Amino acid sequence: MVNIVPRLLKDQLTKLAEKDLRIDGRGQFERRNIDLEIDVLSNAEGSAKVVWGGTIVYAGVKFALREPYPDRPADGSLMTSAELRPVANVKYEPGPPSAESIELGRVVDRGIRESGCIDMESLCVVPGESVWNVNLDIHVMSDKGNIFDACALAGIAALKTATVPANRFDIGEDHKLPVNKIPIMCSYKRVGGRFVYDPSEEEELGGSERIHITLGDDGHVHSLQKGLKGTFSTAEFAEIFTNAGKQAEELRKIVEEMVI
Amino acid sequence: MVNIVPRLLKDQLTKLAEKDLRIDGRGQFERRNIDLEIDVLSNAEGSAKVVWGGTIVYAGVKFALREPYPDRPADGSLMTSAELRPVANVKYEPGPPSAESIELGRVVDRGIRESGCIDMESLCVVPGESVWNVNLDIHVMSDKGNIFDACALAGIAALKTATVPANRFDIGEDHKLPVNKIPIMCSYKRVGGRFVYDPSEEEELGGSERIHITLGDDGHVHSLQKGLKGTFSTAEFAEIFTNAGKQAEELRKIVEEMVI
Amino acid sequence: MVNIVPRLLKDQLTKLAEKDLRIDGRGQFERRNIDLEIDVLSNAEGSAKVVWGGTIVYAGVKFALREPYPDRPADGSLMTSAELRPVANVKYEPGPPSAESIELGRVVDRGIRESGCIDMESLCVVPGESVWNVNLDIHVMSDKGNIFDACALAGIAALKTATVPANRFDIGEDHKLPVNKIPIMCSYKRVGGRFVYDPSEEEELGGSERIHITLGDDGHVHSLQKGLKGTFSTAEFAEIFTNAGKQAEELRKIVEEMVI
Amino acid sequence: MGGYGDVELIAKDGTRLDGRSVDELRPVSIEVGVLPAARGSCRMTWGLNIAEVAVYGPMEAHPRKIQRPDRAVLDVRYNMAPFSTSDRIRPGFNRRSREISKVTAEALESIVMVEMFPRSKIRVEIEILCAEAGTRCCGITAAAVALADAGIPMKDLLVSVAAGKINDVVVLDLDKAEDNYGQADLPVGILPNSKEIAFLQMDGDLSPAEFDLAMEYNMKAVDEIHKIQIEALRSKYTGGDN
Amino acid sequence: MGGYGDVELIAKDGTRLDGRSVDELRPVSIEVGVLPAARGSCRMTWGLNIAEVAVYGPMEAHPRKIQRPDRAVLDVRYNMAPFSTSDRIRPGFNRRSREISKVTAEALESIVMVEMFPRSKIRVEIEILCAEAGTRCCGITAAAVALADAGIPMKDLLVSVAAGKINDVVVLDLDKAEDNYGQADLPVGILPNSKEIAFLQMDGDLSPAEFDLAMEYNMKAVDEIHKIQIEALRSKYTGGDN
Amino acid sequence: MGGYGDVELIAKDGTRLDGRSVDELRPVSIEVGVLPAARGSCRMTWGLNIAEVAVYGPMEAHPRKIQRPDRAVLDVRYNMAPFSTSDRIRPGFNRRSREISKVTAEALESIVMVEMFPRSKIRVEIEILCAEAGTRCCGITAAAVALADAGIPMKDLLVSVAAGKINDVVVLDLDKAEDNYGQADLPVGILPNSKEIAFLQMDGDLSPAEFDLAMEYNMKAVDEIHKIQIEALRSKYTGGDN
Repeated sequence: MVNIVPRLLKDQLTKLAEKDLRIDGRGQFERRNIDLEIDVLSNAEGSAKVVWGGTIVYAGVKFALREPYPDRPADGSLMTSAELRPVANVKYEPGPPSAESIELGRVVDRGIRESGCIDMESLCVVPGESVWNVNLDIHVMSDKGNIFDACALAGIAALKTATVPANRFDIGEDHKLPVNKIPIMCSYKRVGGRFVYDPSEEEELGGSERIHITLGDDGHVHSLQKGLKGTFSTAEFAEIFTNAGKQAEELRKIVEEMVI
Repeated sequence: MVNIVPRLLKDQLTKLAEKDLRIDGRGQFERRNIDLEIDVLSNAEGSAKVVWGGTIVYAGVKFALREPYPDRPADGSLMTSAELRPVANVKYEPGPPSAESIELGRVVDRGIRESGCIDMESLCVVPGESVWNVNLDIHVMSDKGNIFDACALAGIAALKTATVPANRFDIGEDHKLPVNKIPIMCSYKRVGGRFVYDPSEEEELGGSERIHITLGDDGHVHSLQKGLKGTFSTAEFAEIFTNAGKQAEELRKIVEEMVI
Repeated sequence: MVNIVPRLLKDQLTKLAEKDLRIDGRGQFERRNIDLEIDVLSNAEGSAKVVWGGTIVYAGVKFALREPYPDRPADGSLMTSAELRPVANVKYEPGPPSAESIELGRVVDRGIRESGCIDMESLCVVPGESVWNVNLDIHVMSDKGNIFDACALAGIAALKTATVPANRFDIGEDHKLPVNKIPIMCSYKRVGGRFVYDPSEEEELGGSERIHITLGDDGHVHSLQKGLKGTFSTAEFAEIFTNAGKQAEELRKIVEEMVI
Repeated sequence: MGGYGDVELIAKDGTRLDGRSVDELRPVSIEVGVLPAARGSCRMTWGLNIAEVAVYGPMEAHPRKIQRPDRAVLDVRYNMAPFSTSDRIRPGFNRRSREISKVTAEALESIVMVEMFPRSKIRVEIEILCAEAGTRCCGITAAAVALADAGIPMKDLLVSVAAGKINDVVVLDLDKAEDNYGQADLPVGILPNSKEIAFLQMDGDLSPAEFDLAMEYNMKAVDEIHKIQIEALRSKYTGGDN
Repeated sequence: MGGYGDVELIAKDGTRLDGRSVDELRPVSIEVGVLPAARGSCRMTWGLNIAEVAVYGPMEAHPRKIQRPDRAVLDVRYNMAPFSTSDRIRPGFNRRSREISKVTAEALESIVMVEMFPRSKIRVEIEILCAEAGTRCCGITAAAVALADAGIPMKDLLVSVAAGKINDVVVLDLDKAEDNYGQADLPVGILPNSKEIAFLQMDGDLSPAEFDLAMEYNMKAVDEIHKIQIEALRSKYTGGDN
Repeated sequence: MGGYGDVELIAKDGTRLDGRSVDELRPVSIEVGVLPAARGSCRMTWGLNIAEVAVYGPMEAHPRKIQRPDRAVLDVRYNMAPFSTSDRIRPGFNRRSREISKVTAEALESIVMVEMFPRSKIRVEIEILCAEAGTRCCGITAAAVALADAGIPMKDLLVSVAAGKINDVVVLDLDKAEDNYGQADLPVGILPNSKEIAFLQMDGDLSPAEFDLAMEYNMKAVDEIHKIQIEALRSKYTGGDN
């Protein structure tokens, strides 16, 4: 499909930016409202639903036993997947995953994995014989902007609520999946010249490059990704890096309050 | 490919229907001639060729040993496949199977499977260790209408003639595959307002919705499928359901006579 | 892509052929310059780089252990692959392998395999338990004509230099892969009416059918392939078959000198 | 159908394991307009099943070879989320979901006024978030509501429901356990006003008399579910007053 | 080629396991016009091999990027039915069938007057229903007859046949056992009138003298098979009189 | 990042296993114009890494749906040869190579004057022939040179390099062993003149202070590599004189 770049939208966003305004009235680093629900899917062993502005994401956790890899006989594994599917927006087409979809899945996965929030050795059942594989599937139902952050949030919330179904597999009592950390992703988009936090659908259409930052509980960075055409300066990065620290703290509280 | 609906053909079929006529001179529930041959493929362990009007279908049976599924340690399996392939008609394109092709395969498979004509426990070799998988492959060579019924007929005939090749696998004597029932599929198509049995290629092109009924030896129904755009009333269904009982009896005789 | 046949090029090649000339000044059976380097890839267990005129090909050998096939418990295996990939020429598109690419891979594979240059029993580690699989991957980096011969040459040279990495797999000392023969492929193309050896990119574009001959050390033929539209006479074949014997001898010397 | 074992699914007095009578539906609820990115949408819960449907279009049909000069095409996808079942299922389409998508599209084409949008495409995305037997009926019923929510002209709604057979007794609306050990399943799609049949499948074993009874149960249930569809649409478009 | 073991395939007097002499073909039969849906068709049995070929077109070439402004393209598919071999083979194309389809198409393009149908496509569907060594030759030979049956103008027919080597002896037309334990296989496609070569493959091991003898056997067989092709076409178009 | 084990990768005096200091690059060399079939090309060795890049175009963008009316699209493929790693890797694209191709294309689009070639496509083929950690940086750096060699107008070159963390120490340019047991990796792509960032990824664990130090090392290395890029281009276009 020929993607007619919406010049008028771009011009409008630029004019607004000159007055430090955004198209939906938010401030530069102001976030849309978030509604987080947990335990929403009865066939999943952990689940969460995030309504982030008009963006809606489900995450579900399923467990399965498998043989460990020979070089790591006591380690379980975590597989995180997130995809851009046709249900989420008119712009997504059916077919094999696009490069955009693959990037989403890998960036969300890295943010969670690299934070070390799950101790892979805690997933060992019998060393060298049997370990848990944790499947975290993130399902975007409605994309009105910033699905990266919504996916990451739904993902960690679903993990935090997950119960290891040991009983169903005849290997002991069900127990909570130990999740030690709450990594939070914060995404910024250049719109009308400067970066804004939590871009809306219009801002994604009329903006340029994008930066995703995943921060751990201690303020350490676990994952970075720059996407789309465009460049930025180290000073610009420093500003949003600082902002991300604040945003992450707020979002971490939302998760903590919800999942106790 | 843009499918120019053949309006003229549709009009003609409607006019004929008003006089209770069909384009090839048949009555509403009259079938084309069927020629059934068996044991036609020397590398298959059971085979049949059906020439049904201008529609030609081969079916071949192959056996293989496999491990049983853990939850059904004494059950073998039957895999039926039928595909719309480019050899059969100018309208079929190469490439991954179309939705039409998948529907054909699944409807033919369900009719045979759900009739219970093969006792899956009779395919057990060593419980928990080794069972037979029966592959029934149905190959359409020429599609001049109503391939569903032709495939189903060739399929059950090939099964009825099949020999389990135990000797070749060093596990005993060859023996007949036990097939207890003869499920028969009867297909109806709305053409010019009313349903006709055994639609021809022209009637498929100029008609609308389609109903497939698979009946067992005792007149019980084992599988139903409505295909294509269109609706029908319960009264219409009752009429063709009754007719299918008669057609199935005749076709079952053809199979019984051929395979003793 | 619509392939506008370059009629002017074809006419020019025909005029040149009438005077027994070729577009780059070579004689009918004259070859371009060849530069063969070995041990060029530090992660491969055997490697070669062939610069054949403007055509550049890398070949790399990797070993892996596998279970033998039940019917040949003492035989290892050789998998040769060569593909037409987008890096090699503007005319190659990304995507699943084209028929041309599959033909290249299979013809190069057959020439090496059918020569019997590798004794499959020499790849046995423990009969019935463990054998070596040899992966010979041929990577075309620049196609300026006659990649078939360049691939075959790089392939056999890489095999001749390969070391079986037994030490890395904890099953003994590293040792040379025994390679008993040097099969050589010679390709001919009908250009301007007659066949020429070692066609250039322009001759491939403006010519017609192609013949590939793989000869063993003793002058026996191990593989033949005619490609593309066109026919030839037995007399024409006899002439190039004789010429191939001479070319193969020269090329075999290049390999022998390089790999001792 | 499975048909395995001698599992007792229904008591002598006709009460089923979950307390329902033979012709009783599981609890059903419908909510309209739940997905902001879609033109029309619907969320339906049916027992433990959860389906959400998004409708996009009418839009230009791409690639051009799928265009029809005299009507819109319905591009329907039925998809089960990986976490929707007890054992995780691999994402992506399989033969089962492709067949269900096809028959669903054909059923919906029978009610949508497709002639009003030549050369165009209407996308219907059915997502099964939680599955407990009867997902195809749940998806079709929700899709009809989502199409209405998108303002697509239709000649009627469509209600899909299934009856089946367990322990040799015909019952309405099989749940998971009943489906696993059942003897037959007869899902239909009915236009609630004309009672025409736009969707029909069946597998298992039914005598003609059992078939008639199963259809009778289905027809009665159609009216119940149709009321819930209407209520959900009215609730959105009249601000919840009725 | 396999080349394994010391299997004795040929007696001292030159008689082969099935009683044939070194330059003798297996039984061959050809029937024309066997598939009603096709424009032209052919059924060929060759030993235990069974091939059926359907020809469709000439028709507009789709997608447009495969069109050639000066000629028709031949869209050839060689396909083995799942039940055609001793061990069932997975349906669908594989690398072997794609290569055979390519060289078959190129051989047929050498005889069809493709210049008469610019921008068009001719589809040739070769189905191997039963396989017993030599299926590619059987398919090519049958395809040439099916093209003639479809009324496609051709400058000549095409006959494909293979000679090979077993127990160090050159023989014509290897059967299954001979192919399994053979030392070489040389399939060719020959224009029966001009004796030009339109198709050539070979693998195994042949000395130049063995190659010449194999080609001699092949050329003789071409004439035999060509007669059967002509007879089959005449039989259809003259009502069986000859 | 792996982060496993207590492997000592760096001595008390800051010397690494291969003798480098914390902010020292592996040996780097660049050669321009190495692939005759390409419009522009480059070969880069970086430690044991070998990357070769071919550039084709600008050419008409096919299929038309990828065309952009106001600029060229960059069609970038990052591909690892099967023999490039210790364990052979299956040929073909995987999720990792598709992601690297995407971010590489977006980085290069930030420096190529794509507005000069509306509706066209520029193909950049990055082949990793030998891999020893840092292949994406090697590919991006070589691709920028190959684009320049192809005469594609650019507003600057692009240099990609990574710093990381091993044994809790920030170091420049991880080699294979350091990568296997490292704690963080921060690859960047920098415009050498403006010092703008066109490419950025990171995984592992870095405190804000460690991040700043890693960026400092990266920035210094950019200048070193940029000199080698310029030298290689000058060497081709001035006959090796400088």
